[in-house]
Amino acid sequence: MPTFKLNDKEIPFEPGETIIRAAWKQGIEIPHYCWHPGLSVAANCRMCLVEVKSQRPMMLPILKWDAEKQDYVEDTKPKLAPACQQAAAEGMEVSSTSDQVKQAQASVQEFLLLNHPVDCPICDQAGECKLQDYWLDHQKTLKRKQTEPVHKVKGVRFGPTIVYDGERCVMCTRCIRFNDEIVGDPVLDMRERGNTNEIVLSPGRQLDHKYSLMNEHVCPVGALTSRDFRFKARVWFLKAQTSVCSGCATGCNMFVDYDPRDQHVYRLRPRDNEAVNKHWMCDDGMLSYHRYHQERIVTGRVRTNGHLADVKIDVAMREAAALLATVEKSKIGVVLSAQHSSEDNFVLAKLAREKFGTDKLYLAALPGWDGDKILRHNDNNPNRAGATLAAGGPLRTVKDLLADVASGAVEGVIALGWASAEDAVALAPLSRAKVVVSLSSNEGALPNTATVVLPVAVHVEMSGTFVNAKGMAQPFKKAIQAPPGVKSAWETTLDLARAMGLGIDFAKLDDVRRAMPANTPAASNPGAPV
Amino acid sequence: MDSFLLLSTAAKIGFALAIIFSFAPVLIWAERRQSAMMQDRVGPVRANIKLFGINITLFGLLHPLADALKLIFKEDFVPPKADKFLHALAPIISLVPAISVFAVIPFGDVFYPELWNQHFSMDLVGPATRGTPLQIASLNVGILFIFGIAGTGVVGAAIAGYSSNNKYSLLGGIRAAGQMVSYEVTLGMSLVGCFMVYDSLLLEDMVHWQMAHMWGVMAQPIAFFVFFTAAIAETKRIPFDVPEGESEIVGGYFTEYSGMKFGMFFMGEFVEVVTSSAILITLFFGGYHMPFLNAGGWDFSFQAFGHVYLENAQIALQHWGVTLIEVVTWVLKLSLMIWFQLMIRWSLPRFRYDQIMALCWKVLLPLSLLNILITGLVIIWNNS
Amino acid sequence: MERIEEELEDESALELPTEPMRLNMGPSHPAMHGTIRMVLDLDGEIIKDVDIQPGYLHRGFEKSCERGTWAQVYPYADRLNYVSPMLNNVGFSLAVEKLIGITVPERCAYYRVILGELARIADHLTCNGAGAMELGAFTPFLWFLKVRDWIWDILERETGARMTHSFGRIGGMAKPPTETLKQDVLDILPQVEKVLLEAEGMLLRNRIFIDRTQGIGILKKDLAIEMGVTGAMLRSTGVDYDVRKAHPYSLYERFDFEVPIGHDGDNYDRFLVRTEEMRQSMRILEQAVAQMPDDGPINVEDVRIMMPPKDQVYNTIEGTIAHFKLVMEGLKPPVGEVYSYTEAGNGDMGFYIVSDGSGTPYRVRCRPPCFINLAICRDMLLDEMIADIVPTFGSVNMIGGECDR
Amino acid sequence: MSVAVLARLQAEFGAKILETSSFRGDDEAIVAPSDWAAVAAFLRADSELVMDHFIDITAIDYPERTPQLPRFDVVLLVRSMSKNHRVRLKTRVQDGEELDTLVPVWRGANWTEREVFDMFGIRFRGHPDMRRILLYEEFVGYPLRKDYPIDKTQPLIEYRKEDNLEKLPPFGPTEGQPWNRIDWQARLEGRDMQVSPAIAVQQGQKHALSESSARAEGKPLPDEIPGKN
Amino acid sequence: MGKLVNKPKYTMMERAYLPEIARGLGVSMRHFFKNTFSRRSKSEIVTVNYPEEKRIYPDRFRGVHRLTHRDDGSPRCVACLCCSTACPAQCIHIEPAEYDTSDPRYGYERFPKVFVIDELRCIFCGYCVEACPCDAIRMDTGVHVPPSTDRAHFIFDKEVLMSIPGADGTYESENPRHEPGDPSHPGLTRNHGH
Amino acid sequence: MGALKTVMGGDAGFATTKLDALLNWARKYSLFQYPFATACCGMEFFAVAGPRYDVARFGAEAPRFSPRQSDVLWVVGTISQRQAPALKRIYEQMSDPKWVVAFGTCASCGGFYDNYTTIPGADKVIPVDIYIPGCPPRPEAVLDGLMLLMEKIEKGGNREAMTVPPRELPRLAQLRTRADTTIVSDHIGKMKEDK
Repeated sequence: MPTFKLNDKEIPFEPGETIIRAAWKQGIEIPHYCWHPGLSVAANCRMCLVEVKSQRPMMLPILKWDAEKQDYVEDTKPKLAPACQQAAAEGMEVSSTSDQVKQAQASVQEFLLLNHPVDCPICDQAGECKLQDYWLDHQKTLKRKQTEPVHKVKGVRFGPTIVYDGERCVMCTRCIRFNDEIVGDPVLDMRERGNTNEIVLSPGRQLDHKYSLMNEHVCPVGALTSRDFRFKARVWFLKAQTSVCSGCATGCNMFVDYDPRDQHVYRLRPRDNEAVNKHWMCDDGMLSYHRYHQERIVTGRVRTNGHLADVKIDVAMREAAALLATVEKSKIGVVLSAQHSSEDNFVLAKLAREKFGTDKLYLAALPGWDGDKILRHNDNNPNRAGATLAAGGPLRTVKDLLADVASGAVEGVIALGWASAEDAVALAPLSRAKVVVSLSSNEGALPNTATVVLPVAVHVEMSGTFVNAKGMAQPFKKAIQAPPGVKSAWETTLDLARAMGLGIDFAKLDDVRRAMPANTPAASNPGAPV
Repeated sequence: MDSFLLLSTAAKIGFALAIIFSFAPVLIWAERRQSAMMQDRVGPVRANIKLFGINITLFGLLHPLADALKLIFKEDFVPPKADKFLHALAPIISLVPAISVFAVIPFGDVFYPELWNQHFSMDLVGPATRGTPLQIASLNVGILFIFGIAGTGVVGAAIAGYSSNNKYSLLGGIRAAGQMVSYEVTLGMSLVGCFMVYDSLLLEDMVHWQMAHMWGVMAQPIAFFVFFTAAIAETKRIPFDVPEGESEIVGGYFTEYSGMKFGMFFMGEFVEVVTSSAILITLFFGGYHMPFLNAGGWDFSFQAFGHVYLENAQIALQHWGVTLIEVVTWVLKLSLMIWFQLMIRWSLPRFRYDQIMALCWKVLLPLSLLNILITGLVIIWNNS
Repeated sequence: MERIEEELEDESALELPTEPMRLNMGPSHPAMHGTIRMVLDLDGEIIKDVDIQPGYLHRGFEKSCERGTWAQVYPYADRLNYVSPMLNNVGFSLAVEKLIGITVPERCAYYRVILGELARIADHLTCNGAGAMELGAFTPFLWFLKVRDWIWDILERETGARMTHSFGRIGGMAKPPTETLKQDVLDILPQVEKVLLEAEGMLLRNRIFIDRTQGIGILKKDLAIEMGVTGAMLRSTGVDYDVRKAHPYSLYERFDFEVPIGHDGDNYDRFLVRTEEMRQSMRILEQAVAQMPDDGPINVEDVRIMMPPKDQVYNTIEGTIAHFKLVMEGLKPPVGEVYSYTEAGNGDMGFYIVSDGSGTPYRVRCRPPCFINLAICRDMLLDEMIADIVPTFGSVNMIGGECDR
Repeated sequence: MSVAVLARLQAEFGAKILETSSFRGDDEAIVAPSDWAAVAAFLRADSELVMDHFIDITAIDYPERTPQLPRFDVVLLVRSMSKNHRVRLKTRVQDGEELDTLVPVWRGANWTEREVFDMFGIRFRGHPDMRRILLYEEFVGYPLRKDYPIDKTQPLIEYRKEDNLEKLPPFGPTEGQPWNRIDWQARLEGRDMQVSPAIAVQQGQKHALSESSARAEGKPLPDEIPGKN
Repeated sequence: MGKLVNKPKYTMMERAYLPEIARGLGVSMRHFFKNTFSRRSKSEIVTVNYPEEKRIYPDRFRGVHRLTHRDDGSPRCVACLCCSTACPAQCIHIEPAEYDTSDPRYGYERFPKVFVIDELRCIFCGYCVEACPCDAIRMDTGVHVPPSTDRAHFIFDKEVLMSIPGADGTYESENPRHEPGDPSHPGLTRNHGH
Repeated sequence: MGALKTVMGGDAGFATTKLDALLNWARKYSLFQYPFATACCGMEFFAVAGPRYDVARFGAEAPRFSPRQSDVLWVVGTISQRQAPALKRIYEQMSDPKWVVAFGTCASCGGFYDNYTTIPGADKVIPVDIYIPGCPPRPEAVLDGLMLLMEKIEKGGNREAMTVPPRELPRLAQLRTRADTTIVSDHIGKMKEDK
């Protein structure tokens, strides 16, 4: 592979790659605003200027301030090149830290801050703002300009999710390019020039496509902010955990940003993975975190006199075990969930097959949504493949279960998850079963029809694996603590088995993973470092 | 027993107790206020009672009252492994003797109630005139009684230290016993010179001698210093407070005492200050003697270089007036002496235990012996 | 004066064999400053063995420093030697400045000297006063407290708090000197001198005091050096070592002052050395007040180190960014480790700081002078009497916050 | 300042002095644990160095650099009273490895070595009195190790059981967590990550979260997995 | 070489106890008489008869916190959480929230829905004041936090903090920013929606 | 007191009430203190006892280093886990009636020493009557606390909580500073006549 030298370090590159991309691949960051690895090159921020050392550099005449003479003197300086546009060449010597470059970076940064409002206290970007970072790295001076900054529009609602602040904008056009190139919906554009330059919506449009929240993340500064995340938390308090989106079968890689103090997830962000989602995520996926905190089931529930009453978890557990004991084991139907991790499903399936001796396994899944060609998969269940894989055989549907219940073949049901394609009305026949034990994290049709409900953790509260539609097993890690007393579904299953006097011994997650079929990918693919 | 004796004795006892029990709290107040003044601060002033809408603070005099009231009702704690009987006995032993010493201290000359509004002269005292010495008991062993009784105070401290079942208390008790026994000897020896000069063991005779000649402090300066030092040591106050030694052995022998028992120790200490001051002024500062005052009234004439000056400067006073002046003089002297003791207490650091003993046996005792020798020589010289 | 027991030496054979008494002093004992426990083996009142146990005020200083920013160390540093917090402030500032490689403007250095020396006077006043108090002389102690309060008044006017100032900053001070500072300092000095004289009049030549302190708790010179003793304790043995002279920092080379040293290293010497140090501090103060420029910058003008001026924060984005960077992430010194040492109230107070280049200290080790001074206390106490613990321990000036950290 | 301490040491011990540096004027030499006592004794005894003034012994914990390097740095600081120079001697020891005591060289090392033992659990061979010094005997663990959680208390006596003794609402029991800027346990388990790129970098998470990390994760599985939809 | 301290020789004067004791007594007696018998102005008594007499705390004194007001009486604070970040004692708890949709500041600024300081936990280091980029929190009240009998009494919420004026009796701050209608704050006067 | 109450005619008896009032008055002005001084606050505790603030004015100057004789336990400074048993023991050794004042932040709630070795507040181990905030509290605050304790004693009841709503506290503080009090300056200030 050919190489070039960046700051005396050999950088390999593929022919045709730009300097900045080759450096980025090596984990070296050349300061930039407008360049984005997933977008086309605009080269308008001029932050990435580097000095390309060649035998005969192009020298530009300049006037330089001479402190001794107290006057400007004529001088020359080499012309700098934007690293985002300059293709790398074999043997090229590039410097991003020479005096000339430093001066250029400082000047660009100062220009970008000329009209910036004093908004850090009220700006959500503070803490992860490139303007702040680069100021510290490259400018380091206080303001020289004495005059009033130019004012522009503030707080413009671009759509249901995004608000635009013209004063904070550095006109990098990343958002415009993102909408054009990735989404294919040219809803944003730029108007005017110079000081009055601003981002505008296409006439009559709103920023309302399915990837609008990505605009916040492509924006390097605080110009585009999310209405969902707005004013809720400060990013320097948040910790991140690598995880996988549970929104659909694509399995976008993401970060879970949570506050460790209150164990609350505040947002989900895309995590770069060229093989799955590149740099992007859809709105629905990013907003799916609301489910972690809303409509949660945190207590046990037992149906008495027709309605579900909250009880302590261990009470519900005992009740469930007692009720299940009244049912002939072979007549217990077990519903796996396409929303739950492979481990959850595996343990439940193992319980059914080995301890109940039943093969009445069903799969509950959401009915699917409107997918597209970008990221969204038609199947909005994250782990249909994994659940099937973990069950070790084909699974029947909930409809089949209803039929079995009606026929009396199934008298007891253990159902995992809240999601099913059927609504409450459709599930009503389920109540004819003697006992329906639901292991569910959230409210839903399935737990509502149950005799006993046992709460379980959502996927950010545990470590596990999702297998996406492409068959990639992607592990995710625990981010926040589950509500007190609530355990993950596989642990709850074990507890239930124990309460029924059936022993399945798994002490920790690794045991489960080891016990999973050897060709089940999760065990062989513990998460690569991020 | 005749009623006069009964009545007068009762009155005198009343007076003495009044002095003690008013002085002790006042002394506590004085100590606190006086130390405050020395230390550039104000001291306790805020205790007040609201009477008829007026806040009465009495310059903080109510604080000791509050202390006493509080201590009476404070929980009385006896350490579980302590000797209960001795534990309870100790504070009594240390307080009562200190009070009873007062029995022999004269606070005025003989008072004749029948002559109370006359100009007094010895001629008037007929055989029928009943007089009463202003002194509860005129014991013929006088000063020895003081030594005997006051010495039992040590037992209190020692018992307290022993019975508390606490190592600090034990150390304090041992220190107290050692120190007080040693200083008892010095105390006695220092006074031998006085006996020789005064030629009596009766305290009233001593006062009379001083009235006739000169104050003991001039006749026996060495004895005074030794006695004064020893008296402070006897009261266990700074610089001799090693038995309590707050910064070393916490509270010394009364570490384990609380409530009123502690209050009795606390009080006993101040009573001892009062009694030791009373003895001091009796022995060395002419007791109730006021210069230029005799039984008939003021007499400012004095003799020097063979001449008598101010021969006619005499003011006759009635008997009650003279007696009153004597008693007031005595109280004033007592106060001054106490004040001086307090000054010392707040100005000096404390000795170490062995230094105290060394001071006693190596300095004070030889000094008092020396004093006896000198006194003897002087007396022989005078007599010859 | 010898002890009685020594006289009895010849007759000791006559005495019955006795078991030594074991006595626990502390941690809550009036002479133990609340934080030391001594287990004494006593023969009568003679100390035969002593096990000194510190740690009752261990507050996790070093661990706590590892969880905040560099600036958040100051409140903890304040509470190390809480008798002279300003000296800790200065010491820590100098350490981080050494790590970064900056020096503060001259005016700031003078300001630090003035506040630091005031703190030193307050420190020694407290130590000597408490020492006298523990010997029973209560009155001089209260006079010292009176003057100390006036010194604290000055410090409060300058810093906003009486004793835990949190006033030092990396690269300067939190606020510039007030206009009245110089006059305040000049006003206080005669008062200090007056009280010193009065206390000396009461104590120094008083035989009781002399007996209690001279020849007690003697510290040998060589042993002291080997044990790492510093400060007034080391100087009392006759060693001429003062960080301010030996390794001048913060403009101390500009002042004309002397290092008081003692004769024998006993308690009396330590009392005298501290008294004399106060006098020298007053000399330094007079010179510093005279030399300190009235205007000029107080802080280094590097916004990566010092917070920008408030009007810049309120009005310009650059100021706000600088402010936010310092608040969110804190100051980031370069990777490395330095040991920086200053003369604090009790001696050579060193900060050994390790930076991994982040805004959080990797390790902050405080070399506590009185912890090391206390280690030698056992040698000073053996074969003394119980009562001698008080002046000896008092003159070591063990400060719990610094000793146990 | 007449003698260059490091040069003198290198002249005497040669390759036994593993590294030297003089960052900001602080002379530092690193030796192997086996040479620790010998070099220290030389510092004290040598007529040109005469490091007679003991200053300090302490340690630093670097859990992340294992196993490339031993976990702990033990640091000795000494000074010469007559020559007025200082040196910092360092050695690196593994967890559980014993180090020779320096008490015979400087008696002052007694308490400081005890403190190092107390705080880091590094034992000193030949130390006369290797007890805990600042903490109590009942304490389990060594608090200044990075993996000891700062708020893990080990009370000697039971707390009272009454209301309102905990932090009052809205202050939760975990208040203070974010300020604990580096959660060392999490970091050693590889999961302490800050959202803010700048803060992440300052915590040593180099580029962990910035958009420039393009590590692919998860790989497509073979098609012949049974049961695949 | 250092200066050898002047250690007194053990002379007869010291040996005899009395002269030096007398001198010491003299010093304390001087204090006693001066303080007891001279007028207050001449005496050396320095006691402040608190609470009847008080000393004014210096300007820089760090007392109980307060939250400054805007012209309309709302808190100056924008809940940027700098103070709680800088607080070494973690005694500040803030829950930011958005203004009501009808408020002109809606969508642009946040405000502290909950702003609580645990004054018992506070160590009065002043870092919060220093960290505030809006001059919203101050400690210049010139009042110390009064003691109380219950820990709950020290939880000062927003209303309490806003009710305390500064030492000058006002609630204003020096920060010129974020006032609607202010020239430096024109964003809100534009035609926009959130 | 229980026995006395029965003797004097029950809880509501006139004599009892008067006696209680008198006793409370006495206790209020005779607070012997046990200073459990461990840390920085000890310096400020000295200052309170010192001439400037002179806690003796309230009759509370007598420090008794024997817990048996003291009425108020001042917990002055940080209480470490190692120290806690000693504190508890001392409290138990004190004889009734007794009160506890937590002096400063550390003693009240642990303050910013929120770590492996400190107790978050003395009240984790012993009951506390008065909390004095401040790190360390100003002497004025300490005197306020002392007066509060005296008020509490006067109102009777050993452990009864006084309910002062927090929102009144700053107002209270304001009043105390500004209403009918004299503003004095210290000695140095007198000479300078500037403040």
